[in-house]
Amino acid sequence: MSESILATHNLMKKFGAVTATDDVSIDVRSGEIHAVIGPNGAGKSTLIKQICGALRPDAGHVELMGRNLSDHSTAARAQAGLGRTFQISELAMEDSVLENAVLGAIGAVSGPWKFWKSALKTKELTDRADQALARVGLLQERDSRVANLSHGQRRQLEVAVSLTLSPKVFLMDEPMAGLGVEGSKIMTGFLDGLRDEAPILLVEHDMDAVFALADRISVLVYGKIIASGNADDIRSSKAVREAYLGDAK
Amino acid sequence: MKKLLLATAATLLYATAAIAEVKVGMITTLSGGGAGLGIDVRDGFMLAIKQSGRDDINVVIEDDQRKPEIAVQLSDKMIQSERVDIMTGIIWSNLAMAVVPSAVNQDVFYLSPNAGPSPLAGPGCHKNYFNVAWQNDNLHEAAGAYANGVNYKNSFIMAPNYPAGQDALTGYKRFYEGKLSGEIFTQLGQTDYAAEIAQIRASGADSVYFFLPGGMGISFLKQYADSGVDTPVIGPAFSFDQGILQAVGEAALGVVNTSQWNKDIDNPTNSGFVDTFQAEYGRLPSLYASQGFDTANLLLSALNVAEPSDADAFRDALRAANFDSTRGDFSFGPNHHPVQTIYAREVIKEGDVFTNKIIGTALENHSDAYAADCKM
Amino acid sequence: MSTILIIEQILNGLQFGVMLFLMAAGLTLIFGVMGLINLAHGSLYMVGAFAAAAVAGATGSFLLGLIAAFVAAALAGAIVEMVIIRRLYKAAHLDQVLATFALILIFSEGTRWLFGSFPLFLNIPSALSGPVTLPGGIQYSLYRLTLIAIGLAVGLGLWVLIERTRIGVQIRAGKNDREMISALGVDIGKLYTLIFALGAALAGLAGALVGAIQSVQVGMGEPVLILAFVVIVIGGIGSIRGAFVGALLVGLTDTLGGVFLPELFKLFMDNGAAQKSGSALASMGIYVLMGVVLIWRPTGLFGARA
Amino acid sequence: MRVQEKTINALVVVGLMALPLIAFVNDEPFTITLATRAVILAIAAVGLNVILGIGGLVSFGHALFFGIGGYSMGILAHHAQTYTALDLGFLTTDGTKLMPVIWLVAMAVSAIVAYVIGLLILRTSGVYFIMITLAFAQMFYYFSISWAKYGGEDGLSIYVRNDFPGLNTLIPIQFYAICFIILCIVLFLYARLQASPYGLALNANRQTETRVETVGLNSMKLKLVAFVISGAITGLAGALFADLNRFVSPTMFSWQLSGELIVLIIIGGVGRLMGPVIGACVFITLEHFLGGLTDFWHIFLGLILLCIVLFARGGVVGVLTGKEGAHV
Repeated sequence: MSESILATHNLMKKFGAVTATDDVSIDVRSGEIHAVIGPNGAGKSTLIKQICGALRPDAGHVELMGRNLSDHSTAARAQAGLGRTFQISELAMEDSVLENAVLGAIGAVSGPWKFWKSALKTKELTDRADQALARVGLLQERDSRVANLSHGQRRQLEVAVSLTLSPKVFLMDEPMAGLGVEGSKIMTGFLDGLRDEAPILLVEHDMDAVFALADRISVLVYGKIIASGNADDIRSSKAVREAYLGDAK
Repeated sequence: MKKLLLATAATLLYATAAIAEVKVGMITTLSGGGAGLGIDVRDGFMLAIKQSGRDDINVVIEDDQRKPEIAVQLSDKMIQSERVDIMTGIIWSNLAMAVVPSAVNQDVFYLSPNAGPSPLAGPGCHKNYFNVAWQNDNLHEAAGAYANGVNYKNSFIMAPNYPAGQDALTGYKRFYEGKLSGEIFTQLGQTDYAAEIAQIRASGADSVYFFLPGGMGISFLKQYADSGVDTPVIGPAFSFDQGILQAVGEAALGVVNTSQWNKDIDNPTNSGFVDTFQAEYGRLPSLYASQGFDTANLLLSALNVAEPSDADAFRDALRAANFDSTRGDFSFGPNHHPVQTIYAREVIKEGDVFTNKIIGTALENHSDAYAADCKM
Repeated sequence: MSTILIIEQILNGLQFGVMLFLMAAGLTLIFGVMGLINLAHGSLYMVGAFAAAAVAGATGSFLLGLIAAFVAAALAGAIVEMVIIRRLYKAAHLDQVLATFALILIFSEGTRWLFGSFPLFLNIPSALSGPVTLPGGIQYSLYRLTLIAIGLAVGLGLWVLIERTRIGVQIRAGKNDREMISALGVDIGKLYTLIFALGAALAGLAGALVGAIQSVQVGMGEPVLILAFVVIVIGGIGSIRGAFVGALLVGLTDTLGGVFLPELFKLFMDNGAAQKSGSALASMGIYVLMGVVLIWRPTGLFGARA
Repeated sequence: MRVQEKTINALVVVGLMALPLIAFVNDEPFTITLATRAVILAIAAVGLNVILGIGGLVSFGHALFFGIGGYSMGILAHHAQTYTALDLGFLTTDGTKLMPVIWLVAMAVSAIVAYVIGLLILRTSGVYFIMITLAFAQMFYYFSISWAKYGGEDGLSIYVRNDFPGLNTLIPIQFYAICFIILCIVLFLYARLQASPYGLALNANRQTETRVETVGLNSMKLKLVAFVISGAITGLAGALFADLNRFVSPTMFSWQLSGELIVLIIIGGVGRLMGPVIGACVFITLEHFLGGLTDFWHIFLGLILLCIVLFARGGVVGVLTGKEGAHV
């Protein structure tokens, strides 16, 4: 068995009477794609927020390569090697594609405390940014403003920015959302190749993509992991069918 | 190049000398909250210039917006670009402190028509600085003296917490001989005095002295009248002036205030001034208008004797104060501040108009407390 | 210091507070519903005071003056909203700040052009002038008591308006979702004009009520504006309840701070110095209060959590 | 007509060099004084533009730093001209009339104050940030009014302008040259900063803090550093302004001044290198010429500002280049 890169241990989060995350323990091992699926309102967003540090769990903790991240801010978790993409693009819309990618490179390589040399003339940064853009196929849009990009291109840029970070593990929140059939196919192919570079925790609605990509799938319902296993296990799981279809008696 | 410039400068100099025009720079407050005072000073001043019939006096008027840094820049403009000989017009002490020291050090004469901060009367006095109104403490000192005269033994005194306010209370205490039942510094620009009035009510004072210029005084008097506290109030003329009094209304009736001028001072200059001012501008003149008028007349009297370019002679002519003041007797002390009589006035109603009448003399031939510190 | 004096000062703080509330209520509504920072709100306060002084002066009736203040400020508000403000709802806060800053200049100098540079006369109606004796032997101004009552009544009225009426439903909906409310068939433009005019009218009313015991002059709105902003920020922007609590807190802090801080300083200073330092600190008091509240709760006491 | 931003920038610099020289040759020293005022306000606004234009935080209290700079100058020069010692509690020193020293002190004090205040207030955002910056400036304003030791509301007059080695600072053109060179340096630093990795990160932080955090950068620290840099530059401008007037008073802390600094930036163009400079020139020109027309000139100033907001989004630079400025 390969080593566990990212792991949550008994995460708990309550909002008033609602338990959004109920004792969730999952892990992502090197070389794999671990998908988390679940109906709307299952607590996927809450889980992601706790992993990346935007929300503090009531109990439990997150580990990255065996290191407890509880005291780490979002920024510190990113520094430690957590590469996140967003369901709804979080990009500097007024800036160019290159600038967004360079921002990632700054986070990964130089840090922000460089006040003198132009960022876009620092080869170390632009090379890294260009590489990432080339990998997602955005190099020709390098100088466009993000505001002028198509939806799909913004999704690509999201991934590219996380690539510049060379993270230890990717945390991807619905990267296929709104991509259309063709776009999803390309993205699926891309993620397929990415797992060898760093494992991926994939939260995704697109079942075709999930079943095509995931080495393991966990099903989150009402904040609880009700099933975990490979694609076949999940397809045949009674609990999952109950939760999803509600009629499987 | 340099020679050419010098030559041009010389021609210019020659040109101005040939016309022999006197340039007066007036920096005063003409817009915003305190504009009423500046407008009165300007109108009084210009009335005197007009009456003199002299067309060789060029008065350049600029609005300082009551902002010290604007005043400083206008002063630079007056001195550098307009090349004025004499400056005047500033209403507020803090603006005067910003402008006057540097102006008089650049060999310009400054005649103050209103502000008289203590540093300019004491150690910071200057041979080119003449105050035609009063030293800031004067009216307050007179109020203290008046309080003794009517046997007040237990005064409650208050003023805003800024230099002129602190000076005011010091001035009152300098002459007042009784006890103090309370001493309060309010906030500058404060509009509600309920808390202070409650303290006055609780203090058992036999008199209240306050210095609250502008809107602050209006607010205080209205609220005081409404509070039912009937301890008699004394104030300096600033809160009972013609411009302000109509806004205070009944609340001011009967209040005693101290002033170096009133429209009923009986001399021909004054009655002439009051009449012509009313005819010219359609309103009763205020204290500030009288000060502007006196300032211009002082200037005119000196111009009749000497040119400002002959600084020493011109200065002597100013110091002589050989003009007919609306206040009657007027002369300068050693620090170029007025020696004058300060009256006690009472607010009365004449027809529909609230105004003042003189009820007595508070201080006779009074100068100021800082003259000894002045080394000129 | 006697109990009577303390009670009297608390009443003073209350009175100051409820008048601030009249200003702050409109400001917070306008911000909460339309998302607009209106620096010119103080100008509407001034418009109200001047209208009241002009009409009361001409007719001799204070009540007519109050009505005039309410109507004039509402009209001025509605006109400004329709001509200028409605172009700013979608603009950045920065543009709103600049535009309404420009409006202050226009209003102030326009008023001076119309009414001259000297303060106007506006006095308490004789029926309300003078003190009354409260239980416990406290002498207190009847007019100030009336102000407290009017302020509380307006607060109650606003609560009823927002919680119990159709317009209130629209206002609450508009606060959360501009598109949804226009989808419901409500004319959002009219609703906004109405809210703006209502806020303006309250400010005008406050100007007239306060003008009777203060000085009616150009520029009177600016210090109050700053205070009203302090109030709504302390209370949480958009919250009427927050504005109410904030207004009382500011009113009490300002009044009581001015009275008690110098007394406190007298314990370890001589009289004059205590007065000077005490009142210096008191003048910073409400800003310190605001700083502390915001550091503790960055969106105010009743503001929406980020 | 569309103009390149670079062309505008060059024209502005050339204009700022040429105008005072023309005024000097024609012997119009007041024009030079006006230009100096514009240049100093521009420096202050460039400082504000760091936090506002790049960082997206609307500080409605930047007069705070302007005033601190002014009072640093005032207090140091006051002690120097009265030959009294300046007692700081932990250190007793003489005042100074040397401009470079005064500038360093002004910047250092402003930076320290910005750091402390920034730590407290940068958790707030939007309107709350606008108002809390105002609150801190107001605290200093009221404090300075009642601070009798340094003149209270009267402020402090410095009789002779401070010294700069080798120059006679009382000659307007020489003092202008000092200010102009400082403006150029500050603009150069601003341009470097904006293009640097830090500037890029701060600019992104204005648009999305979440993104910046996600690439491992600490948004709070980015803002804090921007606030400190911004405060220091505005503080430097305050010291120069006090020297221009040879006078410092509490109005340097006033909220109107904070408002004016914002107005300058909007007139010129938010986040533009030359935005504050153009804004300052336009504003001073308006103030000067409108003031001569009528006592009620504020009405016209207000109308012009309104037109800029309603019809000239992006300010002067925005209109000329056809590009909107940064969104704040």
